[in-house]
Amino acid sequence: MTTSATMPQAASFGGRLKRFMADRPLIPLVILLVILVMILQILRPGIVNERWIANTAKFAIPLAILAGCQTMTMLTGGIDLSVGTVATMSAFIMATQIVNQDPAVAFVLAMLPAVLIGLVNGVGVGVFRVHPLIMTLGTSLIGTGFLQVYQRTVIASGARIPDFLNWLGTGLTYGFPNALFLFVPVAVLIVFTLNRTGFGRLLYAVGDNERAARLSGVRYWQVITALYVISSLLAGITGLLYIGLIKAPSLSLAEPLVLPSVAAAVIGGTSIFGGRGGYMGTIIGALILTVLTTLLTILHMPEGGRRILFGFIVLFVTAAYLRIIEDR
Amino acid sequence: AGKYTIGISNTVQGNGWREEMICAMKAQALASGEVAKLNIAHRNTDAAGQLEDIRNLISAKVDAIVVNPADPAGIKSGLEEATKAGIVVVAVDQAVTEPSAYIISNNQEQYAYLGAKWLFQQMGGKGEVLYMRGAAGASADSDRDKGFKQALAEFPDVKVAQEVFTGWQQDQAKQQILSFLATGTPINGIWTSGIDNVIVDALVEQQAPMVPVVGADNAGFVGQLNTVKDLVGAAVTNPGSIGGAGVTLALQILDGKKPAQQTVLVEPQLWENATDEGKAKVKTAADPSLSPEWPVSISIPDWTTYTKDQIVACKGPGE
Amino acid sequence: MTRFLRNQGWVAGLLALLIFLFVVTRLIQPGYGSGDFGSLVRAVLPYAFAVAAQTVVVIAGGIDLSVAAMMALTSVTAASMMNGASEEYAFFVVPFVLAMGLVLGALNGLLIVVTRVPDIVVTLATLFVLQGAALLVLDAPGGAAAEWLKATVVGTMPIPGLPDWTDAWVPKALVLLVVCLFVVWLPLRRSRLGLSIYAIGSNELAAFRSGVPVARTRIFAYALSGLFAALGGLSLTISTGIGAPIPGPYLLASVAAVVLGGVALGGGKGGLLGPIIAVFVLRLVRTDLTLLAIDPNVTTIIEGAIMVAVVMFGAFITIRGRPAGATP
Amino acid sequence: MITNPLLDAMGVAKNYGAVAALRNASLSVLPGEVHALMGANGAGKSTLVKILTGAIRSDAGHVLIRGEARDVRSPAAARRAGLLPVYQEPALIPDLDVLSNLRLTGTPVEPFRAWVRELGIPNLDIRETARHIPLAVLRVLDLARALAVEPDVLLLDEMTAALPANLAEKVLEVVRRQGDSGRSVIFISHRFVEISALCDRATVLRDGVTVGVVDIEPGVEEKIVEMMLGARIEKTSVAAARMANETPAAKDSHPRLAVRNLQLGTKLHDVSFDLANGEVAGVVALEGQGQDELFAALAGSIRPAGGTIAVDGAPIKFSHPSDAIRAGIAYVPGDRTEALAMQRSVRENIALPFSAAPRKWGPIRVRRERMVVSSAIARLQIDTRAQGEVQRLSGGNQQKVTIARWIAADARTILCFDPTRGIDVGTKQEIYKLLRELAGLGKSVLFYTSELEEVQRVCDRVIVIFGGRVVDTFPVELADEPALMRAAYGLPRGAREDVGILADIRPASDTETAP
Ligand SMILES: Nc1ncnc2c1ncn2[C@@H]1O[C@H](COP(=O)(O)OP(=O)(O)OP(=O)(O)O)[C@@H](O)[C@H]1O
Ligand SMILES: Nc1ncnc2c1ncn2[C@@H]1O[C@H](COP(=O)(O)OP(=O)(O)OP(=O)(O)O)[C@@H](O)[C@H]1O
Ligand SMILES: [Mg+2]
Ligand SMILES: [Mg+2]
Repeated sequence: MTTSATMPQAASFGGRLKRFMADRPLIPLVILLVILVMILQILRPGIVNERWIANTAKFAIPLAILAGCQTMTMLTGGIDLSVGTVATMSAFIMATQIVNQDPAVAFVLAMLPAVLIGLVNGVGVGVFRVHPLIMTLGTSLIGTGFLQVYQRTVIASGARIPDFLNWLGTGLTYGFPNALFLFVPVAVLIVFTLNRTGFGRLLYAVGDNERAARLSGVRYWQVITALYVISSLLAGITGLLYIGLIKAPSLSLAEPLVLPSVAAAVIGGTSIFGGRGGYMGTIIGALILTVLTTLLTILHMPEGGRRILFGFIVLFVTAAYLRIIEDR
Repeated sequence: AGKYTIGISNTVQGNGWREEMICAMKAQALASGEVAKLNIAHRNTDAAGQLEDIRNLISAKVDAIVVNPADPAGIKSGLEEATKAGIVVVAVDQAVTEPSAYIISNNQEQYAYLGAKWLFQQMGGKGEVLYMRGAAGASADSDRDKGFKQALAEFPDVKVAQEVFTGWQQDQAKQQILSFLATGTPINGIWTSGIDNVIVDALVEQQAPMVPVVGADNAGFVGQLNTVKDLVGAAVTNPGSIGGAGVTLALQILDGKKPAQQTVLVEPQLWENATDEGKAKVKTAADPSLSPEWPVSISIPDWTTYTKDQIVACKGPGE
Repeated sequence: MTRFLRNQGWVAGLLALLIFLFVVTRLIQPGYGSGDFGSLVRAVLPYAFAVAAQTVVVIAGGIDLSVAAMMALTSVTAASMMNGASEEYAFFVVPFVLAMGLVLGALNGLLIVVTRVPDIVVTLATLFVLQGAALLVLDAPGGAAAEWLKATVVGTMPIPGLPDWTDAWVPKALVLLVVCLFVVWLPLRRSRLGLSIYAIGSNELAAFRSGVPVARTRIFAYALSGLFAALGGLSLTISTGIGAPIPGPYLLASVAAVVLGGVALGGGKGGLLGPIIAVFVLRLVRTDLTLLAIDPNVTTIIEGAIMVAVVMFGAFITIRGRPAGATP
Repeated sequence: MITNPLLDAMGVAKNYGAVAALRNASLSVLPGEVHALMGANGAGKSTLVKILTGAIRSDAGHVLIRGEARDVRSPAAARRAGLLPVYQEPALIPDLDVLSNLRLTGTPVEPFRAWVRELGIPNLDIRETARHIPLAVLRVLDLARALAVEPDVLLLDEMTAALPANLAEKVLEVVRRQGDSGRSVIFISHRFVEISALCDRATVLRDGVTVGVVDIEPGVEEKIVEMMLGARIEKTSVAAARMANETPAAKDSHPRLAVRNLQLGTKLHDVSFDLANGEVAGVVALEGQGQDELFAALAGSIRPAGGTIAVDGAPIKFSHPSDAIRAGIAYVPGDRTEALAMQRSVRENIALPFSAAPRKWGPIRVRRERMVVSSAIARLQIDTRAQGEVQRLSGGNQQKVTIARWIAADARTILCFDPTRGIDVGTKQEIYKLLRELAGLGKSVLFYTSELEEVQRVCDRVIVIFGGRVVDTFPVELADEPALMRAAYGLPRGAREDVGILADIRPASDTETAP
């Protein structure tokens, strides 16, 4: 009976390091990000400059906000695939309504479909218990259809990007992208909501064990409806920011961000099964994905090879990260 | 009202060019007065999905089918069945391999060749070019690649600094150009596969040195050619109104006026703003009232008869 | 009887819906006949294989986002191998491509098991990898298919002893579908391996504790999914005569049909028949919309709405039908 | 003659991060013996069973099976080695029917059926989906499935904890016969009655270390408890304590809870009773007599078909648990996995009800919450070493968290459904004491228990339910175990039959005319 258990104190340096990082899951993510940036700098010396950082931030921000929608919905075991359509809708409506309308009216009109889709998603998932994947996919199809019909009514009026959105999307203040004026409050709000408010706590609880939440007096549909409306609102705001950045309203504007937004949340350590995760990780996940896209853009290789590499890197990053944070 | 029912099949939805094409079809059908009803299958799908749509149109017993093929060869069997069922088949925008089909097409290879050649000349026959392609694996993209490579071969001193696929997505293209600009790699020209105005935007925003840019005749880009300071560029026409031409061709055949050839090619034009004469042309072409994604060449002389109001209204017969 | 209804009621309802749709179709287009039915089945073919591929992994408690990319890769592989080759060569190509699907699918499973990254993320990564590989095989649509292969889905199956008008309603494509799917699936479902697939989807821990080799079963489920996807890819090549490296709309369609077919996302429940009928329903709706010459933008709205409505209805009746006291 | 052990485990250790679930456990089981594995909640019993049967890997230690070193890496490998567990949680696949479950594990059907009948379930529908089968029956099926393959060593982890007395009795009988026929059984239970009736020897674990092996003989209980609890031992008669320092609560005009003619499908008929302020009312019933539904209805989880529920004299309709909670009624379910968000912290779990209503969705007042939560934790003496995630607590501590939640929320009426299921003697004492204290503070408790002896220790009054009806109500003074047993079987009070926990029961048909 000489075999004794390995005590925590006796753990090797590697073990201690792992424990240290496991308790602070953001650190390994940040390290991953730094490594990617370093690779980029080695491949293209000089690329990592002030301007590049600002550009990366500009593109990471819309992705990070949409990934925030995914983080919150994923905490409840859901997912919101309609964010792309919602963002596109508000962007498109804003750009076309601003031509003839007061900016405030245009803004309200732009956010209206976001609220509606969020409400329908919430009721479908929360009351009718439709699987979120299907529900949000369905509403996104419906939204796209409406947008196409709408588009035909405004072809003649043209489109314009409001100066304010322009400023927000592409402008810089002391070298910092103006989008940060929107993002920092949003991020702080999301982090605070998740960690320090009753609503945030309910998201985790509902995702972890819905019956337990119910027995504690939580009405599932209330939480879920509020959640999907919030998610849609965030997506709508992202759409406005994004149109300021891209400056070309199209019917598929934000669609390409949907899968990356899910990936960013997952890389950031949020469990798609619910109950586990946080927004800080998601932000870094969005940065990692944005840097990775740049990295692959500047690589001289056939498109096929690039995609293969992208797939493997996403898988590797997620796997490595999970390895580090699990078995705490 | 007219007497024919025309079926339409298209496999890309939500893209300005394709939307214009559909509107041109509707407007032309209305303007011709010969069409009773349009039966439009318009969605995002692949060649197999288009086969499904074509067969559904056959089931619906249309008189003619105007199709923008997802792939030249992939829908051969469906078109063959349509012809067998006595339906007139017209392919627009791209060619198809089915011999019984009539084709009225934009010349994609020529589109790329024309623009690239102009660009390389602007660059003085040497230097580095940023090659921003469309969607990897799309047949229009590979046709354009052929034209681009052909021009490249004529200018041995022009090198491709970077080749990227924009996927014909504005946001992707913008992120790519910004990343590229951040590397500080010097370039002397940019060729785009029609995702053009975001590129000019990026150059302006980043205060990067202006280089010649080739794009398509999208309203946004044509406007930029007129207004953006120091921008030298060329818009190569790639009219979405080819759809209207397809309807005209189909009606001609239904009326018994078969064209001499199976294939009609609409040759692209190049509008540049490097010369005074070119500037004037670009100025007249510009149309700020159109959505920036729509090509400004909203009609094709001899082929379309609708008015601008009609295509913008985007209403077919019976709507 | 009540148990039958509980287990098979959804499928029966779908079948009734399908029959209803056929009647509607005949009303819209009185000439709708066996030839048109043949067209329908040919349109169903790739979707059916895609949905079968998705169903297997969903039952096993996973999800496969790489289905469409796998179809694209196998399709371009088959098309490029058969390009310029002899007719007989196709006898080698078909098993080769199927084996390829099987192996790549198993690889998906292996990655999930080894990296312990959630299915949705692994298959998202392999989606990019397979897409990239497809682009490396063919950078633009092309290739060819053997004539005899194309003939396997054209025309009808003469059945000895049946009058011709019945034969006319048995398209070869249907026979191919039934043979490929149910010959694999039916015996499997009753076998221990098949039960294991249900078991790991239903409750992985309980399955593990019941002695089910969880990892091996999961790999097998993904391998089977790969096989079905390869069949889907082949069916694409066969029906179009080419291979296209850009994946078609099969991913979202497969997920939607799985849910419509009564297979719970989350695993453990349902079968293959429901999703296949759901595919027929969805395709027939498409046909009807085309026959009715509905505005194409509105069709998007209708398709989305049908999806949401049917699933909501399903959710509604399950909420209603839940026996009192089942969830204290 | 010295028999070699069938199963011999030595120096087994298992760490979960900083928590050492097992440090140095050993266990040696002889052929033909029923061997008890005992220990307080969190001592590591379940962990050891999981390691022996390959469900988890140990960090250290060896296992000999029939004298050979075997590395059992999976439950499947354990099966092949002749080791078959019935874990604390049911292992049937919820979405498969019973038959498929059998096929999945390669269990022969006929012997299984025979065992199921033997274990007291005469008419099992083998095509029923496991999800639709009640928990207690599932546990029995799990056991029958294990028995059907005739394992050399059967490992039963709190097999009887969730069972009503009638089924538990059958299980004990069968287990004992296993021992007789030369096979070994490792038996985990917190019930001394069972241990002494059944087992030959006992291995006692404390904090992950084997502290001793004893032969079961009369009077050994004291010793085992001492070993189990170490210094923690404390044995006061709660009942006595109750009598001493409690003044009965003043009689209000209205009872706290008045239930009248409650009706629920085929499960409840005309159930009426009162629950007074400061009272602990015990509910006694065999498995499946409607007590689950009664509690669920009072908790607002299911809507009754008829009848009224009045709180403090005001009739109230519940459509959701939150309605009941607003009326001050809290429900502690027997199955703790139903009540806890397993990946969340102890604190969040306890504070969960505070955030439930939309008007409480705003910022959390952290300091106030921490105070309330820590006082609840202290009150229940929850072991908070692994408080970051509730799933890492042992079963007993998890159960305490579910109760602590309502102490923190200051609920006036607590519905406790078998709260001591699978809890060690020390913790049980604490819970009894707690319930009495609550009553002393004027709160009302409705207490269902599957262990009849608890009734006398905790309750003021007993409500007996049989076949969905309240068949009797009597004061605790009359509630000795035989009386309760009789009542639970629906026999009228004063009948003569000797119905003890281990005695043969009469066929149910005899009792049907009774109420
Ligand atoms: N997955 C896990 N992660 C972390 N800690 C764990 C885990 N499983 C068990 N533990 C810890 O290991 C210890 C032993 O737990 P175990 O479940 O074996 O106790 P037990 O003796 O079966 O208790 P009970 O009688 O309450 O069921 C406990 O302190 C528990 O908190
Ligand atoms: N956020 C919280 N943190 C800590 N304890 C809380 C919290 N909310 C409520 N409590 C505790 O729970 C108990 C009930 O509080 P609660 O606010 O729910 O009562 P209430 O009857 O609804 O009163 P009110 O109408 O003032 O909200 C109080 O004793 C309080 O100490
Ligand atoms: Mg235990
Ligand atoms: Mg209050």
